[in-house]
Amino acid sequence: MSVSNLLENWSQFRHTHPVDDKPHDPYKWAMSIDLDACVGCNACSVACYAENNLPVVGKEKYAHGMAMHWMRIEHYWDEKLGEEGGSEFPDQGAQFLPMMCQQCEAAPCETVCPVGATNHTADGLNSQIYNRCVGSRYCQANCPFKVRYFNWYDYPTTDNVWPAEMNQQLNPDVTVRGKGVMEKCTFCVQRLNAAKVTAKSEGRIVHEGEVQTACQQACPTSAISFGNLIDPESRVHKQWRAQQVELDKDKQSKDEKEGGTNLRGYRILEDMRPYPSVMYLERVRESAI
Amino acid sequence: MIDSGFDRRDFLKVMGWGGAAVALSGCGNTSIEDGQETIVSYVEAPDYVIPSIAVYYNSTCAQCDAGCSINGRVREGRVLKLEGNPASAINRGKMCGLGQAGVQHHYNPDRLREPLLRTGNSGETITWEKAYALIAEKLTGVSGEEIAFLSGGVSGHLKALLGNYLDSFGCKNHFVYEALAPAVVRAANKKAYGVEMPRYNINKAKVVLSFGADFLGAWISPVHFSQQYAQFRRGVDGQRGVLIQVESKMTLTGANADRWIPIRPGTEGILALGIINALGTATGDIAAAVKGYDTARVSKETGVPPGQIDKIAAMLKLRSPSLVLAGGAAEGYAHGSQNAAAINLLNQVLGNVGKTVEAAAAVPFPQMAPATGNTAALKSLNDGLAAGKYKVLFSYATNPVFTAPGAIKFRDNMAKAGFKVAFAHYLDETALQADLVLPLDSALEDWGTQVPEYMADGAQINIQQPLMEKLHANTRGMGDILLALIKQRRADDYKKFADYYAYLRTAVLQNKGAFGGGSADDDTFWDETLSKGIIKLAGTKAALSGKAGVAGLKLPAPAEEDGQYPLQLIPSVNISLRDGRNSNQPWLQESPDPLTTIVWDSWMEIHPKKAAELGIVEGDIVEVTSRTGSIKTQAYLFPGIHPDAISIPLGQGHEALGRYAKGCGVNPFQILDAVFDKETGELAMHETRVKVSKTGQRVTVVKDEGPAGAKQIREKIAGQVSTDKVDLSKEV
Amino acid sequence: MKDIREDIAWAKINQDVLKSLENPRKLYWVILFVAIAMVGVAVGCEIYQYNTGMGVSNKNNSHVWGLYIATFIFWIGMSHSGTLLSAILHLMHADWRKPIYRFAEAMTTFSLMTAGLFVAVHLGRVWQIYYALPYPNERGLWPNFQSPLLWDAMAIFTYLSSSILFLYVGMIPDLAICRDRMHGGWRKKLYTLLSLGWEGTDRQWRNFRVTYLTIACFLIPLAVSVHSIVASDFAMSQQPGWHVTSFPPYFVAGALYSGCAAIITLFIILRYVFRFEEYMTLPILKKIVRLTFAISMVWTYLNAVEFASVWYSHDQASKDVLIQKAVGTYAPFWWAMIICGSIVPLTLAFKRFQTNIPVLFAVSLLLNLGMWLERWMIVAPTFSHGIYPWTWDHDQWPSVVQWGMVFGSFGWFTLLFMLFCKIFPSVSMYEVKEMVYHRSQATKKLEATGKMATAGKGAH
Amino acid sequence: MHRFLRLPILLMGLFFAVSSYAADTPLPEPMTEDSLGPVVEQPIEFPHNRHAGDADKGGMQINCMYCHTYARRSAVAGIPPLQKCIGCHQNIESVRETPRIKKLFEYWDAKKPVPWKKVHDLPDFVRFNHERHIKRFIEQQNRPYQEACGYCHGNVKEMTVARRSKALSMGWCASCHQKDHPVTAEGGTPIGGQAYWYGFQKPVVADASAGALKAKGPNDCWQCHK
Repeated sequence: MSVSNLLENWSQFRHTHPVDDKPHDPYKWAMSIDLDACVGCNACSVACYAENNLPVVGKEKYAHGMAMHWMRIEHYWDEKLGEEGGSEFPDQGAQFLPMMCQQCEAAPCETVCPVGATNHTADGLNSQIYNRCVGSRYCQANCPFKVRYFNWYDYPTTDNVWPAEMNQQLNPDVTVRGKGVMEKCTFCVQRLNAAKVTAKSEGRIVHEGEVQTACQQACPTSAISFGNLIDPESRVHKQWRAQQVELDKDKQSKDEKEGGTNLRGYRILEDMRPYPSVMYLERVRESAI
Repeated sequence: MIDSGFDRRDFLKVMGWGGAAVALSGCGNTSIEDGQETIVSYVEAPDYVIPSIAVYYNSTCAQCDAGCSINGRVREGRVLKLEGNPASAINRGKMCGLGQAGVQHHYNPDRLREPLLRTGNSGETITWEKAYALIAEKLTGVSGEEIAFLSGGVSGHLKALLGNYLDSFGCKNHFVYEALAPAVVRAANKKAYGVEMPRYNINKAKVVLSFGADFLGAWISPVHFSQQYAQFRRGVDGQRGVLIQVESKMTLTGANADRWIPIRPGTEGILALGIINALGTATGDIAAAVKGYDTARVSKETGVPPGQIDKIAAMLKLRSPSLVLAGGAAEGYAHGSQNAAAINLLNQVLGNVGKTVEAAAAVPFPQMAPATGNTAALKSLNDGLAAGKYKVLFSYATNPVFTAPGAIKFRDNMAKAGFKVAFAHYLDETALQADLVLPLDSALEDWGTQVPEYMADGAQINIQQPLMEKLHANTRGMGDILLALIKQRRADDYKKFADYYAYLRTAVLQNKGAFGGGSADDDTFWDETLSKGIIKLAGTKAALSGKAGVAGLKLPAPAEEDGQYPLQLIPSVNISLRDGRNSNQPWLQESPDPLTTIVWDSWMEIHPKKAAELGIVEGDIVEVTSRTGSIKTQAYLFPGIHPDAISIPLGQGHEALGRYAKGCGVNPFQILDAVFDKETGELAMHETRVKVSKTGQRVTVVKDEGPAGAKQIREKIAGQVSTDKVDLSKEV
Repeated sequence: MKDIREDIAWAKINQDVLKSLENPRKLYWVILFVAIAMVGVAVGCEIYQYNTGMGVSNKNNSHVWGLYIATFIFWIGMSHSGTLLSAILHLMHADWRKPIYRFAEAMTTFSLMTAGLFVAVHLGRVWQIYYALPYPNERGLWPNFQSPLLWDAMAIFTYLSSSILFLYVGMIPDLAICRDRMHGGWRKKLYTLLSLGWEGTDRQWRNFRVTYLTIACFLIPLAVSVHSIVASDFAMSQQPGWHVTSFPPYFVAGALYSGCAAIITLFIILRYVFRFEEYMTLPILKKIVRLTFAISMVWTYLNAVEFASVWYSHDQASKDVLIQKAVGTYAPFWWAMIICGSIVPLTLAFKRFQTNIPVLFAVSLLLNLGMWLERWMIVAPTFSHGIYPWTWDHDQWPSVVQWGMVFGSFGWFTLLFMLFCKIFPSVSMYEVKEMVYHRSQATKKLEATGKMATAGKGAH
Repeated sequence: MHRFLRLPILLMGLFFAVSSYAADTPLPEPMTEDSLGPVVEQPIEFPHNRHAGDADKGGMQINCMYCHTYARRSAVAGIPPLQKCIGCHQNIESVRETPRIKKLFEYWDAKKPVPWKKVHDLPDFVRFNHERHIKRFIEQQNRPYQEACGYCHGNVKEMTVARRSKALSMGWCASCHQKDHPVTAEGGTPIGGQAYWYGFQKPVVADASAGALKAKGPNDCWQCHK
């Protein structure tokens, strides 16, 4: 491995997925979230805290915007609420939106990291390697969704984050992050790897339903579905198909149709071309009432 | 699953912290660490225990009374995460945030570890033997009348055992107090349907009209209802269900409604009758009773625009079956039962009874059925205490000093009891008042059975079993304590049970037949039961008796302006903190309130219009004063509330309990007036009227929401589409 | 009035300059100790931040970057002036630069050193900083060559090393003079070592000139590239307010601008502290001032260009950020930047101010303040009002730790600079001599022609 | 005439010479041969050579997997439960009274686990999976277990107390993952029209004549760092 070696294999050094010589195979993990089913109950968020050893930063740090929720539930009122021509009450309720790392196919965070601590895996995930991270925070600066979270303090040694006994709940499969590293949603990669190991040893691939992310598992309304986008059997695959959302497009052909579409699948900030791996389904509201 | 000859508990022995040290990144060293860490192996281990591979055990969630079955992930003898048990009809493998936080209750650093005896103002640690002896001593020469046992909702074998214990000295004073139990609705249901808790088939309804029932948030069995809701949205024969929520303060359910209708506080019943009238399908005395409630009048009294009422009526008529729910907001008034009755009547008129409202399967063991109760019970206890009637007071699984309405002065009256014993996990407000505090096992260390009040699908009894070794040597399960206590009185009946586990096992095996054990031998059946975590019963499903009538249905006119206390206080039930018993679990403190995204604090919700009138802006510290008392908290401008009302969430404002709960926010229970429902005598939660005044201080509200507020700007972030624009039939 | 007196004896030049190595005015020591104190503050802050974590700088998940990056750019910019004067003007044979280019070049080097520190201070895990170096390592890993941050590191390193080389090579003849004038002491040893046995032979002089020329040529593209790359840290990202094509020239202009302003400041200080009135003369100052004025106008233009291109783009987010700058939380600073950067320099257009020391001193400080604000106004507003509204944060304010670090950096720079001036001749003796010589020759010629003319008349 | 160009040319030449040399010098190959770790004091100095060693050297030739039974079933190799040692040793009267065995039984009687020290202890953020490697090399390729285990643990059967003898550094692991390894085609499962080989990168036919399928090991960072 020399400099000339590096130059020869430049295309290998970093390539956007999928490319012809490196298609996603056999996995491309993807998600779809039905905003009509999501009731904004926060179960997914808490499940994430439990599964991924997220520190509870406490009121003061939360106030400083240092919260570590990999999965945050945003809520939106109707645009016109309280304005001219709008009602003074949110009479169609609120819109909830679970927002976590979108595992972009062309992730803005990946290209800018000076040390290559965040990379694209063959499964189409956007990996974050804590022990490689030097904490330049360029990735977060360039993330359109702002879903990366930085360890501003050394939480493992901070009072009342994991005091005695509480630390016994920490999940041994997930690294506990020390100060100065960036972190983000991993699609519960520890679960994915475990499932893949079992599958490998049995000489097959991971079947639909064999692996769940913590948020998906908890979601009381099953609004989140997660799986292998390549596997035609997977619910995710079927949903993306039905909604005519294609992974490697920044403009979906269905949107160019006259008079729009009667499908509700969409990806956030698609026009910035990060090619997110998460599809959202628009919330539906009854027109007759 | 458990191979014979191997003690059920042994494998739980912690493999040693070193055995599965949690990996630290970066700040830990980055090179090979030979010979520095110790690896502790098992002394004996069954084959199925493999280091680094998790084992799962079924048990029951004890964070609330819904009775979801949990599936605990155990590794190297430590329970790491609670997941749902798919076999349970209640939660079908799903969990809410509150349930997830169960591990933080178990591992909580502020849990009680030793029995404490009050000496003056401090507690001294004593042994269990001493504690038992003390109780025995205090009970001698005390008649059953002079003993009171206050508890939260108890069920299953624990309830039976408790019953026997109280019988053993002829004590009838078992007070059951769940601060947020839907007591009024129970009573109304009893009248209308003949059962306190029927089964609501939200998934079968095409329209759900809910009067403040927060069934997605904190009402009765939210996880179960959430699942039904998901099906309901996918639709009965392709037609997506429509949810209409009528309430004065937007709940999580309201936030998910197709139409959220802010109604003048307390006039829910009037609207219900108005809708019956607008339907025009009612006959006989019902028609006569609702005749007066024409749209114009109803609209005037409730503040709901007439067009809206007609629309609702039209939709209810068009789409059947529908379902009408009466929730906390409707029942929380002096005429709460009337409201509930009116609403049930609407159900009746719509012909939903029997379709979307069914009789729930009942557990054929009355002594195990959940004991329910609310403020009425607390009140009578309180009166008794005030009169100095009780020499000994037991308190278990409830925290009345924190949750009792300030007006009834429970704290002072409790002091009048001679000897106060508290069975507690934390040193909470009530325990602090007690003379003897006995530390309990967490739900993840303890044995037990639980019978959910709301039966999802056929009757079931939930098994609760330890997921790991006790964390603290000197805590005891409630069952073991009761057993020890009852042995003091009826030794010979109970001496055959070494511990509560033995008692439970015997008790369950006695009814093997009824529990579907069939001919299986005891061990097999027992082990299967444990591994399932649920006992499914061939529950008897009775048809609904009873009939909602207009007899005695009298709705008062809406309360007129109160010059001194112009605003209605709505103590809202936070989805994760509920009545505050779980407030010491940091995940819950840090998981934002869904509608305001505020964390670690209380707040007062007020409508922007009203706020403008009073000159209040976000973050103002306001003083909320009722006839009973006053509290100070931060203001949050919230459009989802009726301008005549303000709302403060319950569950915060602890003076004790633990490091995470103490000093967070304020406790609205303290300023609740002692207004009670006329029929049931339950506390009318929403009847407290308040005035709001600025204190001049201002803080920045700690919330997840940014300065952009809950507004979408520029790009489409959260998309919305109306039903006529979308084709749901093709969806996967 | 002349740039420099033409009858200064060479001996006097040596004497005057070398005096600066001996006994400067009291003010020198005052400055030196103030600088040390300031550095102390920064060191304290860094220790605290290192132990406790980045959080103490009161950045957060919306504002992941702060004053460190802003100040980093500021110092990089500062460094360009030296190259401008010593290299570019050298190639243009503008000989009035000769008395001042030495300290300008020193300034380049030291501000680069200061900037480098901010890269380290900014990192969450500075103890792992070597991960960013492309060195053959056991892990078999390379840094990410796609990252502008990495280009940055490389560019700065190259620039620093070559500007040090340039500074040193240019000093060799003077070091020789120092060597010859010293009588023992560690300095004698130092100068002997550094002057590489300079004898002033023709051959040495020839090689010297060629080398100097070569490095000068090599340095100019570097200077331009460095700040273009710093600019691409922002321009390469997708964030509104950063994703602007005109950033590289804009940054370079800004760099030269702040550089020249800094030169004016230091010019005035050195002139007084080391009694260089005879060499750092007002006419020279006037020239620099005019240069500064010109650059300020270029910068103003490019600034306008940026606004325009944002305004006429279809990128609503960028527009919002721009509006936010003008009316939002940062408005005071933004307007201050506009005023300091574009209005204040107008005073330099007036002749009477161009040689007015107090005014120039004040103005030059204001200009630098403006340029620092510019950098901050590039970094902060984008974070406070980015693409994703939910994560906006309008009231984040840098903590005292950040301010302390910025404060200290000025101390650090001053410290290095002042030490340099005390140890090395901060005015290039041999070039001044050349200058004096050439000038005197030129006038002699003039006078000669003048005489003839008169003589011719007299013939009649 | 052009003499003044000599120096620049000289400098440039030097620069290019150096850089072109640097470009082709290989990086230091990560240590593949032995690099001894520290000697680790164990509560009982367990004689691996006695248990696993060859018969002619007086060893029992016990399969590694007999005691380190977790290795093939989970990520960690683990230490056998005390039970296991006793299981055999209570029937081996010959050595019953030797000091080490005495100590062993003391622990057993006290029902206390032996506080073994970790010998091959990777940094906390590295997740090595024993199961996969054993499946790959022993079960699929039928390599002798002592060879397979020996790749990383060295020649344990000739040690008493085990001692690290390989680098176990990232470069060392990677050097193996970057080699071409033979893979079996029957592992291929058709999905999405493409075949799939046990998570290895797409196989290449390295030696056309033999037509043997070769593939590299997994190279995603997330394979080992999570």
